[in-house]
Amino acid sequence: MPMTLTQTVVMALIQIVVLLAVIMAVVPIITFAERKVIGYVQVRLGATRIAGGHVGITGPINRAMWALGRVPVFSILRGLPIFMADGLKLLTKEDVIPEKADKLVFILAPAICMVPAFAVFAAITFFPGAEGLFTFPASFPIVGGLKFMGFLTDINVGLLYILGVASVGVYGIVLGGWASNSKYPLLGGLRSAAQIVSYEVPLSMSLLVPVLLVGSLSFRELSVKLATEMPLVAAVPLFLGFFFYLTCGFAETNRVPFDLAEAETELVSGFHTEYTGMKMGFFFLAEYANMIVVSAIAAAFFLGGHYLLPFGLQSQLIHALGAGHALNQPSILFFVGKVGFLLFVFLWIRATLPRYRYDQLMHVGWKFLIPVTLVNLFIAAAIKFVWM
Amino acid sequence: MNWLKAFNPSDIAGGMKLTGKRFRQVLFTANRRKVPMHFVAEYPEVKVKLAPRYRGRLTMIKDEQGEIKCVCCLACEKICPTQVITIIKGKKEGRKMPFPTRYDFEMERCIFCEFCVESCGFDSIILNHQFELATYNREDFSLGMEGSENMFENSAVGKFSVAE
Amino acid sequence: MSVMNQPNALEHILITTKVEKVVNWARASSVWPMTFGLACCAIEMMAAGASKFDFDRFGAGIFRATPRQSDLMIVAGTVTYKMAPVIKKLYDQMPEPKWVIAMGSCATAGGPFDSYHTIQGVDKVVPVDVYIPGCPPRPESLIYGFLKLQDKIMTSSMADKYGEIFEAVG
Amino acid sequence: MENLLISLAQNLFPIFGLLAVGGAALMVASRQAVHSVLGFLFAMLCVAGCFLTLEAEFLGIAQLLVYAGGIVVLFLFVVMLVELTKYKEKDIFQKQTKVALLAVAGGLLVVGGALRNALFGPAAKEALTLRPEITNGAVLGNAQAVSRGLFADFLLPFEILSIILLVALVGAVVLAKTERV
Repeated sequence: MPMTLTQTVVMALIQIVVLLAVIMAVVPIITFAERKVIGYVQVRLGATRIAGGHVGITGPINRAMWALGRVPVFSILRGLPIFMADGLKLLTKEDVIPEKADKLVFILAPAICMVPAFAVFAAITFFPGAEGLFTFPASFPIVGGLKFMGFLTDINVGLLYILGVASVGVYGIVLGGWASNSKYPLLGGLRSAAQIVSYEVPLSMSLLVPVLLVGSLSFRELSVKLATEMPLVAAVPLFLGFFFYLTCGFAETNRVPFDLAEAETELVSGFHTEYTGMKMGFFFLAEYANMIVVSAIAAAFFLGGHYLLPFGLQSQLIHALGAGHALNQPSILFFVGKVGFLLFVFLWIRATLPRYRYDQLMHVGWKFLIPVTLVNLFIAAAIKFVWM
Repeated sequence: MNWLKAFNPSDIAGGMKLTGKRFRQVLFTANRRKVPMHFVAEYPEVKVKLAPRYRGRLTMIKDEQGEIKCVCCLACEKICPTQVITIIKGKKEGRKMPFPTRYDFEMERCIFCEFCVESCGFDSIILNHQFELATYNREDFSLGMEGSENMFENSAVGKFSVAE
Repeated sequence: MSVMNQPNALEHILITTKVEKVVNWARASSVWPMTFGLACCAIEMMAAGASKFDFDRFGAGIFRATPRQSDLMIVAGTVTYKMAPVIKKLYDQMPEPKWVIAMGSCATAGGPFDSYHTIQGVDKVVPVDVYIPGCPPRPESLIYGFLKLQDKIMTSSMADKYGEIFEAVG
Repeated sequence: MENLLISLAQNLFPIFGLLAVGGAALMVASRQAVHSVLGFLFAMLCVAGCFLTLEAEFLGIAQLLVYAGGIVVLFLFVVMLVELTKYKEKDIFQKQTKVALLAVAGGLLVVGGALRNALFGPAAKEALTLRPEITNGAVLGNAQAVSRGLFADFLLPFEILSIILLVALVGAVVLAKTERV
């Protein structure tokens, strides 16, 4: 339909606001989930009790439940308000800027870290359907009758955009470490930058497998065609690429077991040692937003996106059952479920693996992952050449 | 290629299998006490099960008549390694043995070694099972018999008291 | 000026109590302690953080390594004269609002070390909010002390903490 | 509203261009080396924005990926590791001013001549036209157009360039090695 520029801009603004609100709501919940998942893995309970929860309104319920020794389903959510408490506390904390720090860069660094992490979401397609999620009623001012799409924009180099913008985020870490004018943050920032720059190569190369198989860089086209138009053998490079991609994704987001940028045993807290309050919270937000991005890319390209089966196997199902079958219909729930599962894997790995040494990290990055992803790329090229 | 051993996929998978099993058990078992290896102390709600010989706060014991058993032999004062016990001997009407007009116990410094109880020849003091001793002020720890009005109550804070 | 001189003026001017309650609740619900052990009490502190006693139940499981991001310093162990300046420095590096728990006899009063090398109580160096006696205290004692600290945070008001500053200014 | 937005959208290229020039000026003017790198980064991002406004998405993103994501990080590394003290910086920069001015003047002459040729020369018409059949064709996407140019039309220069880069790489490794031994 013909849209004026004003309508386009307003529509984009609405979608941006909704997307930001969703991310801002999801990220603190992930921090809470992190506490719970790690707690459960370590056979303890994690956050269950807010301040005053022992004597307040919920006190008797809590005590009775504990006395019974039972955990009703909703007890998982008992400590849920803690994520709000964390945010509020960080907001009301004193904001310390070290005296000898480079003030401009010190203040700028968390923003540089966070803006790319959120800007990346512009190119991620959550639901590829052209009919959109819902339509605004005609009486709505300016945007009446327009569709609310499942994606913000779909530029034809979407994947490159994600990689490029995400690579800017490393400046926040390096500059934050440098601006603190302290030894450990500087070391942490340098480590993190070296790590991210070296793991970007195998990350890109493992992402080139789907790009090669489909022959496009548009996020939407990639995710749809990967699920529906792949031969059976394509599952092999996709399967391998998924694991290489996930490994590199862990390194890119500075998560355990590659959290050498904030190795507490070596570098106090790494690049954000001198950061307090919400500035540190911004680094946190950026890290968790990056986790969502990595999970979303992995889910869309390797795990079949909004279709049911991963690794391009959905095309076999379509072949077997026909395109009209209920199992072959795309759904946003599949996508969200896959992203959620991958986020859980992030936390699961964190609770399982110890941190690697820095030399191990670099060895694996340069001597193992780069050659192996290259070989994987060759396999994909061969498949493309022979079968497609 | 030694560094590659750290990335052995089967090792990682084994570890994740174990942690995943624990996660599943805690998440899906309705009765938490049936989860193996689940020892979470449920302290603020459920009472702590202390060992019988647990050494908590110093307490004076009364006999059948409700009389304090201490006879001021000063054995505990002498043996106390941190010198937190100060006894002032006194007399009480209708009692042959000396009576402690003041029995100061500075709990802030006490290391709960129980030497005082072992040295006591009259079984007049014990270390009870009270461990909830935190206070906001340091002065609250060193209240003698005179300083506290409710010294016979089993108060939560570090005031001196006499056992039931 | 005239308003400031009235009794309880600070509470009326500075704080809307509801906001303060919410903020206090937030602060009490997410107290991040600092990884800071001096002696044997630290072992009990670690035990309190580990699986059995599970400090994370109270929202206090995130032990931060840097003082800049922590709210609570658990002084767990003997405070020697050599260590005291470090404690003071770390305390000064923590951002407001910050709290201190003196854990164990040594941190509370010097414990058995009544001698030339030990400070007789960490409150000679930094202001202490909750004292926990014991040598060392059980993890439950630490948890009880922490609950007392939560109560203190919940009932605290900004006027109490910053009253002196504002009175000096006004 | 509509007109304002349209005029804004039409003038995005000069806006980004001016911002890029501003970033470059910041890079030259700032005393602190890391601030210079920040200005350089800003200029690079704005140049990427310029490419995007010209509907050359692939080039814009490649600019972002290669320059902002890779090269400036290396600059930052070098600046942070070398750690020039203020006096040293002053020494180096103050002494080189005259030479630098000469070099800049020479560079300006060359660039100005090239610009004059491009703007007013015989090939100006072709150079200044965005050729839609290449950059934004109906069939070919942006990335396809670039890759066709690189790997089909200009394969030989591309390969020669890559060999030159390889030689530079090996040379750098050799230089670094000899220094250490």
